Amino acid sequence: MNIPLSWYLILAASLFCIGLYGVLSRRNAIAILLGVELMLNAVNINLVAFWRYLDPAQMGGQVFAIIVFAVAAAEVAVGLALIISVYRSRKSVVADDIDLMKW
Amino acid sequence: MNLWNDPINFIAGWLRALLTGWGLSLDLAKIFIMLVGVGVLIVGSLVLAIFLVWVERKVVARFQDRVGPNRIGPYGLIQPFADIIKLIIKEDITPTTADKVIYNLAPVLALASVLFLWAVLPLASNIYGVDLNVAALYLVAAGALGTLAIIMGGWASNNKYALLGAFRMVATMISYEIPMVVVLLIPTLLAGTMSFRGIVESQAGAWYVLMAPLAMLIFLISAVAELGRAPFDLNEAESEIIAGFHIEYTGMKFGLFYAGELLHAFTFGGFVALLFFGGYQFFGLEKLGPLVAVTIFLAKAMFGYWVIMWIKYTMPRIRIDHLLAFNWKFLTPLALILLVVTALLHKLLAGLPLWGITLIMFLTNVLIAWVTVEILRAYGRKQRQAEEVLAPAGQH
Amino acid sequence: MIWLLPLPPLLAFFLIVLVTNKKKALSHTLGVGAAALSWLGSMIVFVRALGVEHFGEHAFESVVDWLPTGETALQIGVRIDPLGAAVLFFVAWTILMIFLYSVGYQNFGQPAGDHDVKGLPPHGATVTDNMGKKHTVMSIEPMYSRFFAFLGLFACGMYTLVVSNNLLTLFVGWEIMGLCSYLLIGFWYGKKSARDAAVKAFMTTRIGDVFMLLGIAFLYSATGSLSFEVIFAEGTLHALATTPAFFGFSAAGFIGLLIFIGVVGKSAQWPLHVWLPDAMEGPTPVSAMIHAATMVSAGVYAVLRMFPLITADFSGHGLTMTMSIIAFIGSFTAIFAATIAVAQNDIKRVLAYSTVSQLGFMIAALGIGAYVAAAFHLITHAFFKALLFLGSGSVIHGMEHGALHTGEHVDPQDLFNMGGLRKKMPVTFWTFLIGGLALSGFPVLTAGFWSKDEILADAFGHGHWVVFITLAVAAFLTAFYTMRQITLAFFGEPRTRAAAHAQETPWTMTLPLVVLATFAIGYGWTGIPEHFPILGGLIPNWFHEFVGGTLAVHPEVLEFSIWPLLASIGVALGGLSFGWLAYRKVRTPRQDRLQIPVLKNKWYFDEAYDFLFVRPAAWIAEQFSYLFMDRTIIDGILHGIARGALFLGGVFRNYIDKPVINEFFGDGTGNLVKRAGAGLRKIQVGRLQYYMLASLIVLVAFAVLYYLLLA
Amino acid sequence: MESDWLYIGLFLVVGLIIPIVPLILSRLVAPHKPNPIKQSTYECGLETVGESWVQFKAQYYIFALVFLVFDVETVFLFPWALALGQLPLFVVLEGVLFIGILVAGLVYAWRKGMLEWA
Amino acid sequence: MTASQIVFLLSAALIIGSALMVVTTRKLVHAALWLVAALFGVAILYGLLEAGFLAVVQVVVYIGAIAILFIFAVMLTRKEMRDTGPQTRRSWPLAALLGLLVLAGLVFLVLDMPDVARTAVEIPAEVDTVGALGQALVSPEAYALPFEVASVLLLAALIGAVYIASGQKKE
Repeated sequence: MNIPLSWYLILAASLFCIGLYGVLSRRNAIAILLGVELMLNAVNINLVAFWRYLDPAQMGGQVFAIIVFAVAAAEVAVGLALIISVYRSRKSVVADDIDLMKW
Repeated sequence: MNLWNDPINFIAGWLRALLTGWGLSLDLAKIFIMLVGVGVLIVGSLVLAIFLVWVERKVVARFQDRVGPNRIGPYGLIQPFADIIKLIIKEDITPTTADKVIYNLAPVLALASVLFLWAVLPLASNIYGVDLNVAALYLVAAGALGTLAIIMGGWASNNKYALLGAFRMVATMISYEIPMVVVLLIPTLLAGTMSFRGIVESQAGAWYVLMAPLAMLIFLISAVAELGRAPFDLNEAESEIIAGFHIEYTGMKFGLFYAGELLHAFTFGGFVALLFFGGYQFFGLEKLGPLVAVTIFLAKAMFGYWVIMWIKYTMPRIRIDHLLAFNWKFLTPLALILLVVTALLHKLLAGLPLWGITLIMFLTNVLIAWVTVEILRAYGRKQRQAEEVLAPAGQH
Repeated sequence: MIWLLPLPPLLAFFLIVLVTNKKKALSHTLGVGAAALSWLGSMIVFVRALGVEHFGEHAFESVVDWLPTGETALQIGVRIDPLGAAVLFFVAWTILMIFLYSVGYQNFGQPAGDHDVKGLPPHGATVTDNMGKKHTVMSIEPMYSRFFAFLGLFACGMYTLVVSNNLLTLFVGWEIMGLCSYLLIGFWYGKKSARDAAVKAFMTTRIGDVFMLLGIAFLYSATGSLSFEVIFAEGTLHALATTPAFFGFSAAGFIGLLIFIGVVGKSAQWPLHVWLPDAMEGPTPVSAMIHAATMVSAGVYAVLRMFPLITADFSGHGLTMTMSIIAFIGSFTAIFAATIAVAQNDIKRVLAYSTVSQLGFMIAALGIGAYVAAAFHLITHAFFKALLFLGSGSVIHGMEHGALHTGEHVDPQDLFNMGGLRKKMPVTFWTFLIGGLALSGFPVLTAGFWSKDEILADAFGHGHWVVFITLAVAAFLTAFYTMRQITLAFFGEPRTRAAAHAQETPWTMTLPLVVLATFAIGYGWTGIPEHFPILGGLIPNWFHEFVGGTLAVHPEVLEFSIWPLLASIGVALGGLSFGWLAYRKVRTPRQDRLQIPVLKNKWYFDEAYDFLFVRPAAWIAEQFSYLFMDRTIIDGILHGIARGALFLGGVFRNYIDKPVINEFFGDGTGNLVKRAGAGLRKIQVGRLQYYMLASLIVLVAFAVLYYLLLA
Repeated sequence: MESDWLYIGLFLVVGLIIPIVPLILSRLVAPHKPNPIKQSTYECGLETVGESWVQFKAQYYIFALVFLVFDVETVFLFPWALALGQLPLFVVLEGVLFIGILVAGLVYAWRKGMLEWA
Repeated sequence: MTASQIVFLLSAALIIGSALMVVTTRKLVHAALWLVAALFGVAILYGLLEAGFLAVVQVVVYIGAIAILFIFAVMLTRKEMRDTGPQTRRSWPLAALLGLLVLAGLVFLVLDMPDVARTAVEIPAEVDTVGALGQALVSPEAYALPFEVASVLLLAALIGAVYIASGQKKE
């Protein structure tokens, strides 16, 4: 275990920003959700790394990571369901086409 | 420490001495030894897979009142090797429309996902790849990779039948994964550990099949479904979708899928054995030596494999709606009930002698089974009555 | 034990929604059973609380960690102190009564209607009796189970609010009730008026809630805790009272004010009172009663809870700024709503405005520091107002029966369609009369008298003349319109055939009436001042002792004075007799001289709000967001203003909604604004990623700015 | 502990490489004479009509959805099952509540008719 | 350079490379499969961090369930499976710029952190982190409430998603 903590943190930051780029730049709503998954994983890397480096006796980091799993699952389930539902009515999964919420 | 009592460590120690003698650092030597162990285990399991081809063909022949392979070698034992040579020298056809990389990756992943399982199988108390403390979940994770391989293969083939087959297979696999994981929790909580060796060791007093016979049945059923074997082989319902997700695969790539399936079946036989039938233990016989224990384990695994074959060759295929309904409306609730009941009993009965716990748990299982059967019968009766009421009306 | 109080209704909610939705009998059994369980638990807690000496100092409390946040943990817990116990008592009773009453009101046991659809009130069913004759009878509510599910959730919210020991869970309960009130007001979502009323109620209370949340956040940042015990510790209060905040308020006063704004929304005080009368669109008496007798009480309860905070910098002489505001809003609402109630013809609306008015009494009492009086009136009012609402529901139900029976299409809620119901519905009449007298403050006998008298006495005793006189006039008006209502509905001759054929309602409805009537009389006796002539001292002033014990500094017993007593007796009897005399002979609305347009139209408040807030808000939103988003952020960076406008214009031309623009910008504002608005609005595209980009840009910009400023 | 994971890592690598060996072997020995007919999509000799990536029933998605939720649930249950031995009976009830809540979801999907293949 | 550092760098390369492919590749199914690769890399990191349970759970949940769900969703929402047309929005350079800015900011913050180059202490061999995790998750003084709330969250997600995805075709 001679890896500095900063390696993990920077890796997580990079992953987060790649995910962010995906969320902001992709047209397809499903691809946006893929980006969100990357971001959530970046968060999890941080949580677990801090758990390991700061206080392995305290299980908080791992518990939070597991909760993030649950949240990710919920997010994907509902998000994809929404996309499928929108696709049914509008025949499109392009996020920019889903713009009824304007004005 | 001698060759008979602890062969792995013996050989490892010998190798370590040899390698460090050659001037390798201790770490490198360790890694090298591990590589050797991994290689032996994987090659061994692949050889076993080849042998299983023969077993499978022989057994199915007996079920169907035939003789099976009997020409090449004694009892046709050389037959599978001939098969393999045939597969290797066959032309490998890739459809032009296929998604090449994924197409080629799928069969490899399919076989690999099965091989991965062997890393955690304890063949004897000191012959095992690794005693992982999350082995039970590792089993599920490897299954997940298998699912992925199938969907990759089905998708990359760019063929309607392949994709349909893959979808059916995946739907089956993920559905039946739930009751499987739930009943996997039962040995876990009884043993208090996820390590397979720990689970086996904790069955020294009583096999878990006595404490949780229903869990064993559910595990067996969902294992068969995971394998996509009859009666759950909708993925390759020949009359509908020809050969399922591997329709476009020829030659050795098909061979990998095939070997993966057989090895998978056998491996699950092994898991049934180690989760519910005491693994490498057999009334103290395993204490004679690790090799005896390995033999016991393989025999039990072979028995499980034989049961799975028995099911395959005697049952008709069921429809997909029935298949999914059976899982979600029957198997999953039942598994959850079993889990809850077992957890409660496990806690409440703590402190009783082992035979008492076993007896009460067994009787509870019997009771649950009886109630379930009664409910099913009542339900069936109701449906029959409903149909009888409907039937005359329908005729007019 | 206390933890479990909100649980049964919640479970009932889930069970009904998920499982027993189709089975009506099972659903109401579950609902009523859950309410009864909670009731039982509450009574046990209450009785145990009575047995504790100096209960104020030894409140039942239990705390768990809710969310570990690093070193510390956010705690939640339950707490029953004297105030909590007293409120729990009436909450348990009224909620149980509502549940029971709903069984009858939603016509359980009646056939399904002929043309009833979900989302509309039942229209009646045709049945053929064994003689072969056809009758039209009342039909069962199509969404019967759902109604009980909502009630269950509502009860859960109310119990949560009452038992919580901190502002966070209190707020959670508060919001659950907000949601339920939305659901219940809009229960008949097929009616446009119900939909609008639901949205209105939700939005109006939301305005208050935002401020309340701000107050809670402020409090948390100031004290680091939301638990009552921590906040109301002497040191904390002192620190809060001496910290200056904004506009000359102390921190305590400012937080109190913010939370009070939330209460203004929830308890329908002026100027956020507009939603409550509209809320009467819900299934008639039950939701009305929820909104009038239980939920709005939660607002007053919240102020009671926050009382130590609000009065933290109150020295005893001269009200603080926050208290003056509260006192002003309360007394103004009291008289303002009373004037409107005088001119309403809908039986429920009269009650709705009277509720607003009575809540004003309590708020005003709190504003002048009369803690016990406010709590006392809160509880007595809850009992008799619940009684009145259930009574009015019973009247409406009887009228509907008559209307269906005769086939006459009349509004069953209009007072001028009633009359003479005294003989048709005796139980309803007598209980309604008791409730009405209690509301008017009929001397000595009724609970309303004692509590109202205490408020007036407090105002008098502490020399708040303006409040005293305003409230006295309001009390007079209260007695007047109550008597008007009773006279019109129950006395005289029937004005319509429907009224003539009205029928007494089933036992599930009358039993709650009787129970509540008992409390409407009896509860007052728990709080008779010790120095009251003749009666004083016969029954010890239990309420003052008990509830007063909640406060760290026990409020002193007021010196007795004859004048406020005479005043309250005077206004009550005067108003009652005046109402009786004025409406004894009135047959039609024309003869009613108080049908003044300005009162009838509720002082034009709805119209004013529409003009003052709704329209400008829409206008500002457009201007601000378009200008801001377009000019300064997105276009500037993306393509430059010109290119962006061109590109977006090309894509979104189709979405420019001309009629909307015309409507908003009107004829007078001119073409310039119109064109600018049309151009600028294109940026509000409804595209998720644009918004994300924009907010991210702002975030990054602020991060850079923050760093630069810090460095 | 660390060496366990090292072993698993090696196993994964080797397990992925070894199945490739016969493929390479086959590439070396087997004939390779492609032609368009041979390489077309196999549909029992019928001409391929339309896109092969056809639309699928939403039902597949629903099952995957229910599976996802239960899969995550079991992830929570494994630690629970392990901790069972050391903790009081109360914890068992916690797990039972956890399962009960999820079963409510299953019951909902069931009653909604979402578990029907129709 | 030790063995674990090599493993870290390899898996970091796998993660970053696959993640970049996820956000740039044109075929959506490929994007989903690249996501699987990236997430597998994350699982390796968990193994490296001695969070074995999470490593396995990562594979079970992400690869076994979420990736499958993604692939199903892709299959369901494409009539025309060939991914034609541009896959990125026009403003992608801005998005990239912002991503880089945020990255710069985060890296800046990370490097600013005190003692960021610390290395981890050895976990004693007899400590059972999985068991400790289980106890932390269910014991009332730790995370029992989040544990229960998670199930409510999953319930809500299940009901909501089933309701939305079913499209109320029965009525």
